[in-house]
Amino acid sequence: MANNAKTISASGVEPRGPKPRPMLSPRNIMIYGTLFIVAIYYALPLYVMVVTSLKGMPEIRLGNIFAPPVEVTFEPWVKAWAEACTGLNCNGLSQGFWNSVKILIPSAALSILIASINGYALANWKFKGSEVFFTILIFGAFVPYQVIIYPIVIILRELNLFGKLGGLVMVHVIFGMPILTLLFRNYFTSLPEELFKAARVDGAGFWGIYFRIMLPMSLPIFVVALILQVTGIWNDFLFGVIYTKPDNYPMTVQLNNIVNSVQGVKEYNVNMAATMLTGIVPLIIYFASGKLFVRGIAAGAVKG
Amino acid sequence: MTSVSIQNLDLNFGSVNVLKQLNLSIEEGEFLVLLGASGCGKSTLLNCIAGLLDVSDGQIFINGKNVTWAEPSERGIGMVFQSYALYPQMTVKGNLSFGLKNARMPKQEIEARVARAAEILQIEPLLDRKPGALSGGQRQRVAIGRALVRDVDVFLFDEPLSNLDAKLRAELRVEIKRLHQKLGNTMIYVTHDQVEAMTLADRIAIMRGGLVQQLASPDEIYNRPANKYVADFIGSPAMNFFEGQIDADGKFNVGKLTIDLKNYDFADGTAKGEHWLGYRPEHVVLGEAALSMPVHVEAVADIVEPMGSDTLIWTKIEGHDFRIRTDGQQKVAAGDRLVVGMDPRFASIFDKTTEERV
Amino acid sequence: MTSVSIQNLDLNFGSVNVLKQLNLSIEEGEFLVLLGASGCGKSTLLNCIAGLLDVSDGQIFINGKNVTWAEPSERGIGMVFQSYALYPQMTVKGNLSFGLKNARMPKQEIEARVARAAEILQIEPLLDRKPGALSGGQRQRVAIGRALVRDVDVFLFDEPLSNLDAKLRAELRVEIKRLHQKLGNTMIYVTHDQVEAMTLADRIAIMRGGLVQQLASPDEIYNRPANKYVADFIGSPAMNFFEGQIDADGKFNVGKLTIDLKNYDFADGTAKGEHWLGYRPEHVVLGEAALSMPVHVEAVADIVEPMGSDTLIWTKIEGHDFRIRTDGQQKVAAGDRLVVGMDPRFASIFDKTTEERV
Amino acid sequence: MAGAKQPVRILRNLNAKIAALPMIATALVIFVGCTVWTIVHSFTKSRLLPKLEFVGFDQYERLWSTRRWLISIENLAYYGIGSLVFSLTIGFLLAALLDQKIRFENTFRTIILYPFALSFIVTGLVWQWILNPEFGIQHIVRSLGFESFVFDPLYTPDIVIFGVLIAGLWQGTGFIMVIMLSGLRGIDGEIWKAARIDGIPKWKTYLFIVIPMMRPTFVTALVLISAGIIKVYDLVVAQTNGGPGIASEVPAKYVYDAMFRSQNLGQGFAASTMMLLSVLVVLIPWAYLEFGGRKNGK
Amino acid sequence: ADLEVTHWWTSGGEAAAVAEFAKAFNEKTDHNWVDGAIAGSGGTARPIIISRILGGDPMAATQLNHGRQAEELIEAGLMLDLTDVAEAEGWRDVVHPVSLLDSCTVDGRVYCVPVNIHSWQWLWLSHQAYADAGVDVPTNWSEFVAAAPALEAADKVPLAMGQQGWQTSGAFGVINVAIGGLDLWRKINVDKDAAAAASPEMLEVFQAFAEARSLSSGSNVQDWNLATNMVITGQAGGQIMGDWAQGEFQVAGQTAGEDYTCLPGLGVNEIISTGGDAFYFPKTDDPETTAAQKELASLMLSKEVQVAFNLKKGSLPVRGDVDLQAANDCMRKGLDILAKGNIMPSGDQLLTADTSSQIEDLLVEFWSDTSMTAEMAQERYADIIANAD
Ligand SMILES: Nc1ncnc2c1ncn2[C@@H]1O[C@H](COP(=O)(O)OP(=O)(O)OP(=O)(O)O)[C@@H](O)[C@H]1O
Ligand SMILES: Nc1ncnc2c1ncn2[C@@H]1O[C@H](COP(=O)(O)OP(=O)(O)OP(=O)(O)O)[C@@H](O)[C@H]1O
Ligand SMILES: [Mg+2]
Ligand SMILES: [Mg+2]
Repeated sequence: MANNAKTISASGVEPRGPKPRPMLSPRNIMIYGTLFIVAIYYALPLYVMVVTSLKGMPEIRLGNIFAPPVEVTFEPWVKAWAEACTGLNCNGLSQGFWNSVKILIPSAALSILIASINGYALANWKFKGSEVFFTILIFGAFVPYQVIIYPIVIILRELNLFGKLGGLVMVHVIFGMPILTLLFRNYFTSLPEELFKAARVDGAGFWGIYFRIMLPMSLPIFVVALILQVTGIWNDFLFGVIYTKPDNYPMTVQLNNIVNSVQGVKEYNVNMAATMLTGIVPLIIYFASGKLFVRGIAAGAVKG
Repeated sequence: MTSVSIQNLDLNFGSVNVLKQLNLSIEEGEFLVLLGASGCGKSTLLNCIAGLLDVSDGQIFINGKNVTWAEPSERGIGMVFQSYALYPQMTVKGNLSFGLKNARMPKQEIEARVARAAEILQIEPLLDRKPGALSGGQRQRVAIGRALVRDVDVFLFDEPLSNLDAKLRAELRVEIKRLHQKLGNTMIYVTHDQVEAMTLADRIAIMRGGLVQQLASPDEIYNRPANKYVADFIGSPAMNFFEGQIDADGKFNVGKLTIDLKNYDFADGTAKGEHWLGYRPEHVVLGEAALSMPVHVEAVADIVEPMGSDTLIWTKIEGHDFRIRTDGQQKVAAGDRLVVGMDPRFASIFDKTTEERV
Repeated sequence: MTSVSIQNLDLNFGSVNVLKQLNLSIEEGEFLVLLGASGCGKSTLLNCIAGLLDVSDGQIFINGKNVTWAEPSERGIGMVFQSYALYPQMTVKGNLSFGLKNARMPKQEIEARVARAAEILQIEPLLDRKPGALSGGQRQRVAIGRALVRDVDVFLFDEPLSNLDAKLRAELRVEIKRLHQKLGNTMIYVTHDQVEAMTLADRIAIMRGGLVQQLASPDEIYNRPANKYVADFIGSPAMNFFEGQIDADGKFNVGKLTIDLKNYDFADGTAKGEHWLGYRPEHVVLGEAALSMPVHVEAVADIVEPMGSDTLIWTKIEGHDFRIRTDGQQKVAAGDRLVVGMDPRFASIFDKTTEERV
Repeated sequence: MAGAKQPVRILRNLNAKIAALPMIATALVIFVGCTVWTIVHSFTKSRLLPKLEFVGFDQYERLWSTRRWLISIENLAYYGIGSLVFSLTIGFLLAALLDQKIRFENTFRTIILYPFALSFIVTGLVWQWILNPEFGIQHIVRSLGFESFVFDPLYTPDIVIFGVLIAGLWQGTGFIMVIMLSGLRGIDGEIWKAARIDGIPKWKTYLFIVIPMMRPTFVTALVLISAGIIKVYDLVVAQTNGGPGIASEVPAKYVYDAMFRSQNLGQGFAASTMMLLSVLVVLIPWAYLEFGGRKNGK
Repeated sequence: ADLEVTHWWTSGGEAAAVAEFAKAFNEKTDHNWVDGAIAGSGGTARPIIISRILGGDPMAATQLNHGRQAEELIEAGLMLDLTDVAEAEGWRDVVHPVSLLDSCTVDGRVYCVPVNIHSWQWLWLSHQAYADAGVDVPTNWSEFVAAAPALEAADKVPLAMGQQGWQTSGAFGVINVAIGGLDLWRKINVDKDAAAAASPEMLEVFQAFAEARSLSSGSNVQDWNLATNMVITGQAGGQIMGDWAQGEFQVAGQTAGEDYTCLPGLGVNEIISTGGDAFYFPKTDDPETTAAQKELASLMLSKEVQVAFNLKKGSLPVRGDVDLQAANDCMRKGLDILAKGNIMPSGDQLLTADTSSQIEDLLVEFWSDTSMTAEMAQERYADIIANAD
C-alpha cells in the first residue's frame, strides 16, 4: 500500500490522503534499534539470573553465563528455598521469606496509614507549625541513615523494642514517613479544596472527611505508596541487619548470608536461585501494578 | 430583619491583608451578589461567612447569633461551589444525605428531605447516579440540593456557574433566580460576571482590594456608579471616559467639545476643575436622532463589530477611544462617518483625583 | 483567488470518524471563523490544515499548491494557540526569532522582521522579557507575532482568546480585527464563542459532528440560519421555537395562536405540515408598539433579568418557553402582564423532520 | 466578644493535631533529636559506647587525614557525578524515545523499570556475577576469540567504582525515566505544534524548548538521585564489599565500619556528620530554588 | 532454656566444628542450642553482635575474638561475670597457655571462655601445583619465592589470597614475625614503638609483603576458603592462612604431608600466636538463662568437647591436658611448638579495634594498589603506631 502511494507521487500524481510512511524509515530503525539494545541491557541480568539458576554446577564451571541451560534442573531453587545453609541453619530462604512477610505487612500497612493521615492533615488541616514539622520531615528524607542508626538503637533499647518485630516495623514506619508524607500531601493538595470545604459545611469532622471523602478518592496514590513501601521494605538490608536478630532476619539478610557462606566452591546456581527468590515478590508486585504505578507517578506523585 | 451581618471584618493571609475592616449587612430573603475582579477577596469573604476561614478580627452574625467561632456546619449555611465539589464516589442521594447523616438525623427524616429537595430541583431520576454520570447542569442542581436538604437560612454561592458554557449558564441563572423566588432564603452569590450580577441581585456589592466600593441595587449601580472604578467595571463594552475640566458655568470641556451639565444632578451644587466624564456606549444615539440630542459630534467608525442583536462601533472622539452600541439592524461599515449624539442626563461625572462620583 | 481549499477531507482517530468528507474553500484575505460546540472537530480541522495531523483521506491546497503531504513549516501558515505555546525560557525576541534562525535566515533580515512585527503589535518594550513576565494580552500578541515574522499567507487561530477574561477578550478581539484589516492575510479562526465569531468573521462556518452546517456571512447566519441547529446555536438568549403546523393557507398554527407567513420568503413556494417556527428574542416588540405588529399575544413575565443595557424577560407562550430581550430602560417586573408583538418577516421556519430551513 | 466564647486556640482542630502526633514525634525526636545527638557525639571520644568526653575537632582532623575516608569521598564524587549525569541523560533519552508514540511502549517501559523493584543486594550480586572475569562478560568475549579482551572492573582498583556505577544505573535509571516521561507528557502539546510550525527539528525542540521547560522534573529527579547517592551502601557491600583493597569504599560504609568494626563511634559520628553536611550542600540550594524561587515567581 | 549463640563460623570446616558444641550442649544439658550464624567474616558479624548487645536484646552467648574488643562492653557491665565458674573448675590451671585466660580477665574477673588456639603463622602448600610445575615443594619462605616463576610458567598463581581485609592483615602479621623476628614485632605491637615501626628491619618486612603482593596478582577470589580451595585443587602454590585452613583440607579429604604441606612461621621462625576465639556471655535478667550460660561456659572447656571441636576446627585446644590422638600432621607440629613455648600473643589482644582496623585499611590498600611502595606503606604504618593507644 505505502509503496504504491510512493510510486504514484513520484510519477507526479497529486498527494492525497495520508502521507506515506515506510515502516523501515531510518527514524524507526534508529528508535526501535536503540530501544531494543537498551531492552537487552536491562533484561540481561534477569535472564542471567534465571538461566544460571536452572543450570547444574558442572555446566556453570564450563562457563558461558549467557548460554541457556542444556539440562534444566530445579535443584538450585529447591536448595535455595529449603536447604541452603548459614552456619548450622540449613533452612534455606524459606524462613527469611516468612520473616519478610511478617515484617512487610504491618510495616507497609502502618506506614501508609500514618503517612496518609499526616499528608491529609498537612494538606487540609494546616495548624500553626505544621509546615515547620513538614519541612523537618522532608529534610529527614535526605538525612543519611548512618546519622541516626545509632541513636535509634538506643531509642529502641529504651522502648524495649530492639530485635523485636515491632522495633523493625517502627523503624520502617519512621524512615518511610518523609517520602510517603510528601507523596500524600501533594496528592491531597491536588484534590479540589472545595470538596474538603463542602464536607466541612456538611458537618463532617477530621476523621469523617478522611475516611468518607478522601480515602475513596485516593486509590492511585495508595497504589504508588504501596508499591514503594512493599519494594522498599522487602528490599531493605541495613535495618534488617542492625535491628533484628537471626530468628527475624528478613530475606535480604538471609540472602546475603547464604551467598556469603561459601562452603567449598561458590554455588552460583543456588545463589542466583536465591537471588531470584528474593526478588520475586517485588517483581510480581511491580509487574502486576506497573501501569498503575506509572500513572500514579504521572499524577504528580513525585513532583515537588 | 438582618440575616447576615459582618462587622469590622479583617482577614490576613500571613502579612497580606485581604479583607480590611469590612462591614456588610444582608436582609433576610435578600439576594446579594458580591461582584469584583479576580483576587479582590470575594471568595475569601464568603469563606469567612461560611466559617471555612478563621477571621483575623471582627465579628460575624447570622440570624442575630454571633457565629464568629462556630463550626461551618453549625452556622445554618449551605454552600455551592464553583467546581460543585460533589463527592465523586457517592451517588446523588449519598451526596444529598451526607450532611444529614453527619448530623445523625433519623433515617426517615433524611429520606423525606432528600425527596423534597429532589422534587424541587427535579432531579428525582438521577438519585442513584454518581456525579460522573451527570451533565454540568445536573451537577449544579445536585450541589444546590446539598444545601437545600440541610434547610439552612443562608445560601452561599461561589461562582457556581463559571465552569459552564454560555448557554447553560444563561439557563441555570434563571433557575437559580426561580429557586430564590420559591424558597425566599437569603442568598449570597459571588461572581465576576456582571451579567449574572445584574440579573440575579437584589443588591450588588462591588468589591475591590478587600473593600466594598458600592453596595446598591443593580439599577443604581448601573446608572449611578459611586466611582470611576465601578463605572468602568460595570457594563460591556465599558463606559467611555473623557478627561476634561468643568468650568464655572457647569460646562464640561474636552478638547473642542463642550457638554452642558445643567441637567446633571450634582451631589452638592456644582463642581469645578479636572473631572472625568463617563458615558455608556448604549446611551449613544446615531443618525437622524442624534441631531436632536443636546450634544452631538462627528466621528469616523474605526471598527465595526456586528453581534447579531447589536452592533458595536469603535471610534475616537477628541482623542479618547469611544465605543458605541447600537442595535443589530443598523448597517454601519468601518470607515463610515457618523453623527454621535449624547444626552448629559445619562452621563456620570467623577472627580479627577478621588475618582468619586460628584 | 482561493487561498485555502479543502477537498473531501476525512480524518479518523482510530475508528472514530471526526471529519467526514469535508469541503471548504477560503478566499484570499478572507477572515473565516470555524464555530461549533465543543468536540465538533474544529481544532482537528485546523490541525489538518496546519499539517499537524495526517489526514485520512482528501486533499488540502494552500495558495493553489497541494500541501497534503507537506511539513507544517513548509505550508506558509502561522498558528496561534489557545495556550499561546510561547517558549517559556526564551525572551520575547527569542520566541519571535527562533523559527527564523532555524531556517538559517541572515541575522539582519531576522532583526528587521522582528522589529517590524514588534512595531505592528506594539510590543517593542517587551522584547527582552520572558513570557512569564507578560500579561495575558501581551502573550497573545507575542504569539501572533511569532506567526507574523514568518511572513505567512495564512494565519490559523485556535481559540486564541478563550483563556482570557471577558474584558481583555473584548479588547483583543478588536485588535485582531484591526490586524486583519492592516495585513489583509487569510485568517482561519476557531472559536466556540459566538460573539467572537459574529464580530470577527467575513464568513462563518458552523460545524457540527465533523460536518459544516452552514458557511455564510454572520448576517446571513444570524438572520437566515440554514437549519434549526444553527438557529438555536447562534444568538443569546437562544431563539424561541414553536412546534406547530402550517396549514394550506400558509398559516402557522400553534395552540390558539395563528401566525400568517405571507411575508416569509419560502425557498420553494409554501410548505405544509409539521414545522418549527423560530423567533429571536430581540425581535420581539413590547407595549404599545406590539399592538401594531402583525402578531400579538398576551403573556405573563415569569422572570425578569435586568442586565443594564438590556433586560431579559422569560415567559411562556402556548406552552413553549419564550424569551424576550428588550432595552434596559424598560421597567418590567416578574408577574407583569405583557403584550408581545412579533413580525413574521423575522421568523424562521424549519421542517419538523429534516430541521432544514424552508 | 459579645456572647460567643472564644475557644482555646490549641484545641481548635484537635483531631488534626492528634493525628499529626506521630509525624511531630518523628520529626522532633528522630530527625532533629537523633541528628543533634549524633553531631554532639561526633565531638567526643566515644569508642564502643557513647561517652560525653569531648575532644573538640580531633575526630574530624583524623577523619580528613584518613586515606580510606578520602578514597570514600573520591569514590562518592565519581559515583555521584556519574550517576547524576548518566541517570539524567539516559533517563531523559529513554523517556524521549518512549515518547515517540512507539509500539510496545508498555513492554519497553516495563523492561527498563523492573530493576527498580529489586534490592541493591540482588543488583549487586547479579552484577558481581556478570562482571566476574572468569564467567561473565570478559569470559564470553574471550571465548569468542578476542583473547586479550579485558573487562574486569570489579578487580581493577582504578575503575571499580564504575563497575558499581553500571549496576547502580541499571537499577535506578528506569525510575528516572518514568519521572522524565511523566514530565514530558506534562508539556503542553501546543508547544510541540508551535515548534513544528516554526520548522524546528525535533532534537532542537527537545534541547532548547522542552528541556528548559522540564526544569521542575529535572530538579525532582536530581534530588531523588542525590538522596540515593549519599546513601549508597548495600550495593557496594553486595558487589565488592569495598574491594579490591579499599578501592570502592564509600562514606556510608566508612561510617558503618567506624561505628561497629573499629568500635570508634566518635569517628563514625564525625563521618556521618560530614555526610549530613554534604546533603545540606545539595539540599539547601534546592530548597531555595523550589520554595524561595516559587514565592518570587508569583 | 534456649540459648542463642552467635558466631561467624559458616564455612564448611567451621560449621562442622560448631556443630560439635551444639551437639554436646543439646545432649549433655537440658538446654537447647539455637544457632545464630552470621555469614561473612567477623567484620560483618561483629557489628551485628555489638549492636544487639547495646540494643538490649543480647544473645545468650557469642563468639568474639578475645582481647580488647570486648573491653568496653565489660566495663559497661554488659557481660556476664564467669569468675565463679572459672574458680570452681580451676580454669587457671587447665588453660594453657594461661595468657589466653588473662585476656579474658579484666580486673581479676573472668568474662570469657577461650575455646581454641588459633595461630596465623602457617604457609599451606599444594603438592600438586609444585608437581605440575616440576619443582620441589618449598620448605621456607625464600624457597617459596624462588619457586614462584616456575609456577607462573605453569599458569598457576604462586600465592593464593582472598580479598577480604582481615586476610591481608593476617598475612602481614605472619610475614612480620617471620621476617622481622619476634622482638621487632613486640616492640611495635606491645610497646607501640613508632621508631621500631619505622626501622630498616621493618622495611624488609614491608618489602617481603610487597613481594607477596606481586606473587598473588592472579588471585581474584574473595573468600579465604576459596583461596584455600585454589591450593587444594592445585591452581595455586600456597596460601598464608591460619590453622583453620586445615579444616578445609580435611573436608576435601586431603592428607597432610601427602597432598599438602604446612609450614609454621613460614618455615623461618617457628612460632605460633596464641590468639583464638572466645565466647562471651552477655548479661541477662533471667536467672535460668544465666545458669544455662554458665553451663555452656564450662561445657566449652570440657575435655571431650575441646577435642571434638578442635579436631573439626583444625585449631589447637586451650587445655594442655588433653590428648589429641586424632591430630594430624599439621596439628602436631602446632602442638609441638606450643609445648616448646614458642608462643606470642595475638594482635587482637594488644591493639584496639580502632588501631587494628586502621592498620588493616592501610594493608588492604597497599595490597590492592601496586603503585604504593613498601616505603610509603611503612611511613603510614609508623604513623598509626605512633597514634595508637
Ligand atoms: N490561602 C491563601 N494564602 C495566601 N493568599 C491567599 C490565599 N487565598 C487567597 N489569597 C489571596 O487573597 C486574595 C483574595 O483571594 P480570593 O480568592 O478571595 O479572590 P476572589 O475575589 O475570589 O478571586 P477569583 O474571582 O479569582 O475567585 C488574592 O490576592 C489571593 O492571592
Ligand atoms: N488524539 C485524539 N484521539 C482520539 N480522538 C480525538 C483526538 N483528538 C480529538 N479527538 C476527538 O475528536 C473530536 C473533535 O475534537 P476537536 O479537538 O477537533 O474538537 P473541537 O471542536 O476543537 O472542540 P473544543 O471546542 O473543545 O476545542 C472530539 O470528539 C475528540 O474527542
Ligand atoms: Mg474566588
Ligand atoms: Mg479545540
